[in-house]
Amino acid sequence: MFNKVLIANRGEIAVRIIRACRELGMHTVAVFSEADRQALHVRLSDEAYPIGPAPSRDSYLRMDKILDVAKKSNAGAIHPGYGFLAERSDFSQACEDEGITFIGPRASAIAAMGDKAVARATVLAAGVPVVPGTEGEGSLSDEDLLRLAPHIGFPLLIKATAGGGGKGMREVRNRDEMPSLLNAARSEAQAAFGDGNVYLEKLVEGARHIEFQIMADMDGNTVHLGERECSLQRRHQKLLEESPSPFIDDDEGFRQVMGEVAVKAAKSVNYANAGTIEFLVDKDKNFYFLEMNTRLQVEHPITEEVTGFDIVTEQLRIARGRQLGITQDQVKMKGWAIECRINAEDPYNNFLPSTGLISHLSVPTGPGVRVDTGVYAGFQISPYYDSLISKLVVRGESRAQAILRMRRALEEYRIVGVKTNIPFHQRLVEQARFIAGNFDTRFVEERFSLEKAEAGKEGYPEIAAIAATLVAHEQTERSAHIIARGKRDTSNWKWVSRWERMHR
Amino acid sequence: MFNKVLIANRGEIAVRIIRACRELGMHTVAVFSEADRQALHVRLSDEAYPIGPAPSRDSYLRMDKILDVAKKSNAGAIHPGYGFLAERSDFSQACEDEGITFIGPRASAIAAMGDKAVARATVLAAGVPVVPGTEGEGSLSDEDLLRLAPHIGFPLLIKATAGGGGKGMREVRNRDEMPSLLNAARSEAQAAFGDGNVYLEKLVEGARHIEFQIMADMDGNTVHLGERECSLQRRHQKLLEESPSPFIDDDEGFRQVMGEVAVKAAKSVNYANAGTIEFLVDKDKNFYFLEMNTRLQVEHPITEEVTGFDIVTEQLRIARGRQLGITQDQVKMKGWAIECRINAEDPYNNFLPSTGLISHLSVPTGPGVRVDTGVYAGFQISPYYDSLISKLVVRGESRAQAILRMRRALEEYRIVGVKTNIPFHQRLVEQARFIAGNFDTRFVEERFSLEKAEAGKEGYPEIAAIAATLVAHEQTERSAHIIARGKRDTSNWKWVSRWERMHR
Amino acid sequence: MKYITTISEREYTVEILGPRQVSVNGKLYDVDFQSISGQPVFSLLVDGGSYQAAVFPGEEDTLQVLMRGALYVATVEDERERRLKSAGGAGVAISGEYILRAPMPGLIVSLPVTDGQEVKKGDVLIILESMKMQNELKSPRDGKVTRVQVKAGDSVEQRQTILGVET
Amino acid sequence: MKYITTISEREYTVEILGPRQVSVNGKLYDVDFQSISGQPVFSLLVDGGSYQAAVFPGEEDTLQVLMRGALYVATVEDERERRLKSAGGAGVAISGEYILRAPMPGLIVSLPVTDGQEVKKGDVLIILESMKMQNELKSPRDGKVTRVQVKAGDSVEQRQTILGVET
Repeated sequence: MFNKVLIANRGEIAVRIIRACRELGMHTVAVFSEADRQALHVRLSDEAYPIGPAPSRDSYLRMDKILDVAKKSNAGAIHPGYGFLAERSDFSQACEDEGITFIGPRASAIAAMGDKAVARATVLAAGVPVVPGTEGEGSLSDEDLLRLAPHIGFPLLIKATAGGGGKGMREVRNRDEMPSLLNAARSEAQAAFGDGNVYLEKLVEGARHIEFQIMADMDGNTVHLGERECSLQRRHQKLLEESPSPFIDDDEGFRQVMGEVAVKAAKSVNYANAGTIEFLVDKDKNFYFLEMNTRLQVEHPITEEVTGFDIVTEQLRIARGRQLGITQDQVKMKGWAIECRINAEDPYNNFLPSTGLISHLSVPTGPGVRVDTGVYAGFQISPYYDSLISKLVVRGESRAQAILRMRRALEEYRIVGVKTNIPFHQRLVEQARFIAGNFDTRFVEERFSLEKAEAGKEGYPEIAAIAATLVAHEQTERSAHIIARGKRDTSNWKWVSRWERMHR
Repeated sequence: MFNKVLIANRGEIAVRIIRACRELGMHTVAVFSEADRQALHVRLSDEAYPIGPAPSRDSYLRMDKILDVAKKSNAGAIHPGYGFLAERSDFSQACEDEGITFIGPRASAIAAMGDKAVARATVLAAGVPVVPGTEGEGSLSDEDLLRLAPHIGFPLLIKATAGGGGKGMREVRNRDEMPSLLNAARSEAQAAFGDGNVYLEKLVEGARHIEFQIMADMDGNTVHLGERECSLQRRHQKLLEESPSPFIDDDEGFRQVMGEVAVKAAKSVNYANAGTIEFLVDKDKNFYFLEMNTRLQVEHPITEEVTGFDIVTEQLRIARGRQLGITQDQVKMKGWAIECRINAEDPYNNFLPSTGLISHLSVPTGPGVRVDTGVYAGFQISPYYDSLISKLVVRGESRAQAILRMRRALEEYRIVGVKTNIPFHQRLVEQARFIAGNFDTRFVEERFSLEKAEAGKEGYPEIAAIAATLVAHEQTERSAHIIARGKRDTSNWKWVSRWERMHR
Repeated sequence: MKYITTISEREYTVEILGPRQVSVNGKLYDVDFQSISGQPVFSLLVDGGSYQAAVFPGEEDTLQVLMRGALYVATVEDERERRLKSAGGAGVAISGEYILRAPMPGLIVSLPVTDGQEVKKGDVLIILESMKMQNELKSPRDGKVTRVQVKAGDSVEQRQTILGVET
Repeated sequence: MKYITTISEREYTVEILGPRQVSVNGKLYDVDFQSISGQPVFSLLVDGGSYQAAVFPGEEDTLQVLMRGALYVATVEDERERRLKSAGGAGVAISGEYILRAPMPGLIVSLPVTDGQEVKKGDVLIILESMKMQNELKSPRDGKVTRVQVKAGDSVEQRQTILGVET
């Protein structure tokens, strides 16, 4: 039975897994790219080894190097986190071949669910409803897809067979725009996953994205841990998730129906370990299997907060061959949890990613607040990886309390040095439709504008004017003096030069 | 009904209360001394007003100034936190006289419980067992006390009538040393509480300090929220608390007996709002009322974590006249919570308080970790107030999980710029007796030595030697070059000058 | 010292009367303004109201004030500047060339414009891949594309000049 | 560069062989040593083991290394220093005057010693009130109290000289 775990990942999820290992008394092995020598997962791990240059394909995607480190360090298991190698059946297989426990499902389950087309066919055969689409086997040519499209009907979605997270996804309104969109989707999928295959799917309008957390042990005991509401997305990237879903809320019957279908879907591929079944749900409570994520999910903490069940710890236990600690009737959702994904991006400038040194950081704390993060004051956000800085998670007795708690936590959160989407979340959680729980997957893109939301607020322009004027005034005063060169050099602050530029 | 609350406190507890107000949609008014202009409670509050110089007697203890601010800002209520004015019945009365809601018990209850001697007499009359001692009414002279001492028997404790937190407390082994100890206790009590009265109490040897959290509404509905184990103390200052108590653990019958007595004690003074009944418990499960703290307690978060009940929020609701949201049979303790008090003091140097600028701060986060704090990177720890920087609270499904989680959280916690007792806690939670739950109030002082605990560990002296040598080497290299003056000035780092001193 | 500060096209005349007093459009305020931790984060007490503001330099010599979850984009001019500017005539700020620089290191995925092409405000100038996302950089104004310095497939450094837009 | 580093009376000969290699008592280690955030907090990778160490100056030119919850007090001498010292004879460090300085600002509550008084190691020299606590400051050695510069009731600043202890 393993007692040392290699974490084949970086960022907040690597930190999350290290924490779980530590809480079980297991040793940890981190791997890092050249850009990540000072990353938090390297600092917190018991051991850490370099695996190559910054670009993922040269480091975090290099199975060979990671397996070498595992062997060198005598790690008995590998946790892949999410992204990178997490949904690569060949990696799971390679681990097995080397006698290293892969903390996740068997290679066959990843393969079956990883090809979205195969996945849909498999669960359909098990009696799980799916969104109408091209449930063919593996790769279809553009010609095939163009031919099948009218049978599915427009609008439809092009989706990457290998993918997730909205990459390689395109929405098609009519046949004419389809060829160029196919092209774009394939090239994006190729870049993101090394696999340009795509498939088509009917676009369910007014849909909610609701997913069920699954836990299964090696003996096939399978439970669901209730649902997560993930409809608030932008460019198919989830931004804010909550559990329970306000759409299901106290309709326990509906929850159990969906949950049973989710369990059935997982069992159709002999699933083991943690996984997520994603559904689209229309306003009449029809629901369709969308895909299964055969790995730990970014938003797993909200399920942990409402069920009291530590998913990562349980992943490790299951991988050690232990049976599930709970049965379905022991799973109780209590209270409400919300997660905001805090990204290094500028919500006022088209959500452009932002890189740079985090010069100051104040993390919200206190009752009911949890932050899963991979950064610290002094850390450099590089352009090589995704823009997720941290996940701000709150729990409350009720949805209303959770929302109010999230508001205060967002207001407390201070990150200086990179732009973040915190103001976006601040405005989002104030929206009447959000508070009413009345939104679908199009809400953020079609009904929510940060600028309009701000214009609609009364605000404090006089106070802002005072602040801006005093800052400018101080800079004028400062630039009127001779400033010691050293003082400038060590400052992260660009006003002096800015001011000089203004007055040139 | 009030909607704006003045917080007559500072530090972590002021921040805690501000957060609760914000989560209820209430406005907050902070007050601050000259030393606290940049304190977190000032930054987070909706409003903030100065109330005088740094020493507490000139600011946080000035009722008149605080009431002035309340009136000026139209605050409808005052939350006193703990310490400062929290247990001053005249302050509660003054608020009432001004038509401002005091968020706490009525003046009469504070007065009854505030004079420890009166308190003991009152609860004794209600059938609550007390530690044998001088249950007289109010002040006794040294002469009286010396005469009564032999009737109680040695060893005994001198305790401040007005006090708490170990201030003005002295342990007396025999009659000869008693006069000088009386003197010391009185002068310390006078300095701390403005009241030099003391009383005597039998010292229960091998005792545990276990307390019950009480919540009562204005209509007299009173519940207890289970117990907290507070035996781990040094100089009568609590250091680590947990809930439940490992001594009570799953003896639900004993918990309910003690809890009912605690409720009885509270009802004996018509208690309203949050309060704590402290008991001494001997190894045979005899228990004695020690005192009642008629206020929010430092260690309230562990009760919140195991009961899921937000004590501060409930305080505000009760003060608004609402009835208790729960009945006794709805109170369930689930899991286990531990709190470590993180103090600015040097555990390697006789716990000497440490002041200075916090130049770097990394707060532990992730699942099951809560930090209640009043500081941030860049904050100056001043010598004027107590040394509590923050409270690190963890919860787990079991005591074992909570302990492992506390270990990883302590290891993650980085505070640079002041010394802290984090290493003390790290060693404490590794002790076999702590893990076994086998300790009394003397454990820390009599059976635990940080130095011995470290000497007993294998450790990593070679690694430490490498680290020290590389740091020294780098400094030699650096001092061999001419260093830009400015660079030095803005550094918080004192090595260069130290190095120069060494090589002079 | 008197300043004209503009936020959302509204002008505020802010006069600094002393270390603790300013007036805005003639109205007096008690102000206690402090930088926190040596960072561009400020604690501001205005007549007892407590505000935390992060203040950053924005585009074209503006200051961005992020406060209570809202962004205020401010232009601060002192009276003298202002007089000089109005003497020189308005509209100066609009003309000239806009230089698009890479806001972060990345890969030019596509460059849908060519030298000399007319563009409208909001037209996509380039698509830059960074942090695993494709990001569209748009023209802030109408004009003509000039001096294109990159091509699709190029890697660019932060602040590297990509092209200009001339009015 | 060769150093003699002493921790808990044990000596380690640490040789810095290159930017990534050191030897300790002749044993080679791969070392990657980095300062974090410009702070005296270091991330140290030694043959793959990852350690975080905070390193602070301690009393009498020691370095305090706080690592994995334990404190190591180290003295680092380079070979040359070491040779000079042993030539000059041992025991030098013990003699001379110990100066007690206030470790923090506070109030002198009591001063149980007087000028010229003999004290033992561990005897209380003063009681200083700070952060609402009374703190006893003890003598680190046997000796004679000299140059008492304060009296009970005085307020002292941090680092202010209080008295000396002469051997």
